[in-house]
Amino acid sequence: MNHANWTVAILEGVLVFLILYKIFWARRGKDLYIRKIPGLSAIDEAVGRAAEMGRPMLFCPGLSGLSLPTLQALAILKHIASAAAKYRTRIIVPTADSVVYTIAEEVTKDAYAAQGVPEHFNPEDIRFLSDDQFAYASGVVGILNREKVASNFMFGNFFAESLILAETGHQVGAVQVAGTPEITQIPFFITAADYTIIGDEFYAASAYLSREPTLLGSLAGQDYAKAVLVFIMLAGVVTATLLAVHPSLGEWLNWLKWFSPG
Amino acid sequence: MFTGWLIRPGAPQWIWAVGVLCDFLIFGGAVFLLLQLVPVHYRKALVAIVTFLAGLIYSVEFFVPGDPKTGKNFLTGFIEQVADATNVVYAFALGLGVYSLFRFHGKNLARKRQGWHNNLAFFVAFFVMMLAGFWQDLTPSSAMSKNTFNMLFDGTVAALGAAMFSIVGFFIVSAAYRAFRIRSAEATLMLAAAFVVMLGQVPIGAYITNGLPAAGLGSLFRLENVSYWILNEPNMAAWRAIAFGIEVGALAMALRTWLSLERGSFFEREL
Amino acid sequence: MSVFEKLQHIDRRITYLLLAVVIAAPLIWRLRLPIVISPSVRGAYDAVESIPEGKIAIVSIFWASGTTAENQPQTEALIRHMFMRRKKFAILAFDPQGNKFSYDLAVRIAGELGKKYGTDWVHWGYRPGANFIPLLQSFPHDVQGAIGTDYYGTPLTRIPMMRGIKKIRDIGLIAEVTPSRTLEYWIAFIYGPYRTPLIYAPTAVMAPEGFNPLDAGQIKGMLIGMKGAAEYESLLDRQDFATRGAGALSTSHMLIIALIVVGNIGYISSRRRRLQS
Amino acid sequence: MVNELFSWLSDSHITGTIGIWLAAFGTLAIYSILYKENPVYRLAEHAFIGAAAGYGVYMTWAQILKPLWWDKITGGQWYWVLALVAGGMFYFIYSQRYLWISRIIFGALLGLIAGSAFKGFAGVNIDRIHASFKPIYGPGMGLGDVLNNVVFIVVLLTVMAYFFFSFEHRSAARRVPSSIGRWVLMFAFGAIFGSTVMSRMSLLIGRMYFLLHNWLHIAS
Repeated sequence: MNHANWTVAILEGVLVFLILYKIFWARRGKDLYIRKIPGLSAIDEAVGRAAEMGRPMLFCPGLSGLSLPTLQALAILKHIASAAAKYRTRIIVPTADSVVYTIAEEVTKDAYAAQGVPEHFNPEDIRFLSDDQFAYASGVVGILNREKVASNFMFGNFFAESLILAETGHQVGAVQVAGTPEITQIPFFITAADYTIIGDEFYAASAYLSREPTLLGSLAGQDYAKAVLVFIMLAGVVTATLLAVHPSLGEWLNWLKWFSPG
Repeated sequence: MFTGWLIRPGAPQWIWAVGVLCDFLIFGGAVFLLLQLVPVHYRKALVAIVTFLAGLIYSVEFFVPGDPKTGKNFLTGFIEQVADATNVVYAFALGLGVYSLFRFHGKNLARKRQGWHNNLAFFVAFFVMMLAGFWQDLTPSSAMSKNTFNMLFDGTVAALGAAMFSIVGFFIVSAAYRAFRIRSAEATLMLAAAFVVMLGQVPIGAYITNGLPAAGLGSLFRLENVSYWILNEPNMAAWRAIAFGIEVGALAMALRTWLSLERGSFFEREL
Repeated sequence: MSVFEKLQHIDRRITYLLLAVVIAAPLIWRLRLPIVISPSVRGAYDAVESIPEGKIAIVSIFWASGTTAENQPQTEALIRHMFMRRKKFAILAFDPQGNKFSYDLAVRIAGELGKKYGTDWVHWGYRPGANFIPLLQSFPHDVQGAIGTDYYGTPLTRIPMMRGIKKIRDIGLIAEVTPSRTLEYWIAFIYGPYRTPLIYAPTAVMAPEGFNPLDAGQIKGMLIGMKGAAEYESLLDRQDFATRGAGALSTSHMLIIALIVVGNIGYISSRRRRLQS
Repeated sequence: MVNELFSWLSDSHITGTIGIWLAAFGTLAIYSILYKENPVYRLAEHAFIGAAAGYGVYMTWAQILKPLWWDKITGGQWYWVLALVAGGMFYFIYSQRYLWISRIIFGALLGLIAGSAFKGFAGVNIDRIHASFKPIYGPGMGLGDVLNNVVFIVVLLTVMAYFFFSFEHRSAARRVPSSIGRWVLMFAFGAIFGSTVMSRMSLLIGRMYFLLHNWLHIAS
């Protein structure tokens, strides 16, 4: 699809409207409910554990360059780096992309400054390792082992290296929390990490952690957007069934073809 | 300036290099000075405007209908240029990554910290591989440079990458052994699906149920068919449902980024 | 620690060692492990058998060093079969590494079977992936014009076996060996308009892409990863790398399953004991 | 003299053999991590990262900067110099005072990513929505088709129900679908795990074959 047709324009228009409407609604100070996401609640526990043990934490923002999942990973990093600064715990951030590396450094430096301990920030802990997938994995494996990492966070786009990182983290005894929008990698995180954030819980994470009205509102808007998709598909199933039984209704119920490709 | 008027195509590469450098200093200096004119409290707004305008390029191109014949609209040609430019600008950031690597390994090496020979190995590998790359690029007809490059690439980057990748095979075994226990209903379901699909994919699995007929009702229970059904029906539906949620989440994220509603998520410090 | 507890906590290094052994054993020694031919591999075999006289096959290569373990034996089995049945074929690579690998492979097998370049087979060389779709649209009308030259840069017009191969109707079969999502284009641009038989040789992860087209008859057969190559080898009555590799696939999967079973026996038994006490 | 010293580099047989030995030792060094972290692994890791970075610099030049930038400037399109100016903005992150300049280029990149999301969303989802319009009954549909379509819709709806965050799952009508959704999810993840094993094992087998065959010549 090179350009939007009417179906796309209207559908995306509705979704965008719902999300923005809920954002501005929440910004006016409305109270919003968000269900418990166990994996995300475990983050604070993992930070506390590292602080108690006096050992560093590791945060992998995924393998991609600058992209939407990476941005979300960096938003989560901000929260974890603040906690690290609060407890004076070291946080190591190995990155696989130069631009992501610079933003990660910014985010972490900011978090330390915001907690009033800029002097605890060590720029050497935010590293660019490699943009080669497995060179990156080999480097993270080395760091996990040598630095005796107590807590390991993996958020962002992960591919075949997911199990290498998570299994090594398990072997060195780190508490691990992971989340990725890459569906194929979720099972590997489930088997090897202690807590795994599934599917779009990943995009709910920053709202859940920060309780920022904008993000909570957006999350509520996303729920409405998904409800719209569910409604369209249910209506589609009913229509398709009616058409299968009574093909003569085709003249009246021809809206299914609005969604047909091409 | 230099590259536009003074230097003609066909001039030696080093003259071009000097020209590009001079132009960079001239234009870069001009942009830098212009930016100094922006009052401090407008900086945030400027960044937000740049973000919004950049976002308009792709979205307007998508929503404006294309010419029925060519399928292109007034922006389609431009976004191809934008894509190239983004790649180029992004590539310049590699210097920051290399700087990070040099800073880390250089410090360890200079202070002779424990294990400094590893940091030395980093530098040796870096320069040898890079130079071999440029050497074979500059001498396309030389068997010597090509062999050297292939030897180094196959012997290091390719081989170590393949070795690291294949470690996943080992880790699958230890992860499966440890995690697939019938502790709860959820874990048991996961185990059951993995078990059937794994068996259905290897020759020995097909052998187990080879006694069942190849067609008809009985064939449905052949392991390879059960495994195929799991992957194609319930798994595909679950996959699609997860993906819808992720896609909506990404759309919302894009929206917040585009309209600079997300600012506070990355950067705290005031500009 | 009781026996059952020990079964739950086998040291990971022991499991790694076991894995290395069960993989190496079938590679070093001939183990006769059963291989069942799946209908999709049989379909591919039959499609090669029935390439009409006077038409050639195209073997399209998309793979590179990363997936040699799966795609190379598939390629080898297919071209060996074509050589054995005197079916002429052309290799076309869309990956620079695959270009060299497929060429070396074909030269080796041609040497074994005494086949001659230019009369029994030809390698059309490498075309960048970006040219893939434009090429699919242009070569059906004019094979020699669209392809131009072969691996050595010789014009196709000067290659004996290419005489008379002008349009898509002179192509009797297309085999796509790939680790990527490329099949849909062959179906859209070649099978759809011209009904040229296709066979698909993907890596195991990509195999689900092929089930729907197989069901719909858009592809004649499919070789799934190393396992598919092994089944093909056994149809050719050979035991090359894939047969050994498939043996190793079976043994490694059996090891995983055995470990899961052992772990669960330990888990259930020790839980029962705890409940009793 | 120097030429003679390095003349062996023109023999692809020799360089090929050295490449195989390098690769074999590298592979063993990487595998040594399976036992435990050790100096040999550490050396291989550092060399790997170094070589990958060196290769990355060369590839960035050869595949991006040269064709998309340098060749354009030397071909007369002088305005491509501005790309270097834009790229230079990244480097202000190291300055306290001018840090904000780097935010401009970050902002531009974020905007481009955000703007392309609309196209991405439509490209992926419209077809999938259409493909989900499956009839659950009709003449000509076998029992198998009906069952498959019912399974499809139940799975799709329950899994989506699990991912609603802002509705309280207090009533049974809300809770039951979402917990079924969670079970279905786990089942699906098991299937994904199982289906990935074969390709990962194939890779490992390929690597073992390399060691046994190409290097040690044990496996024929």
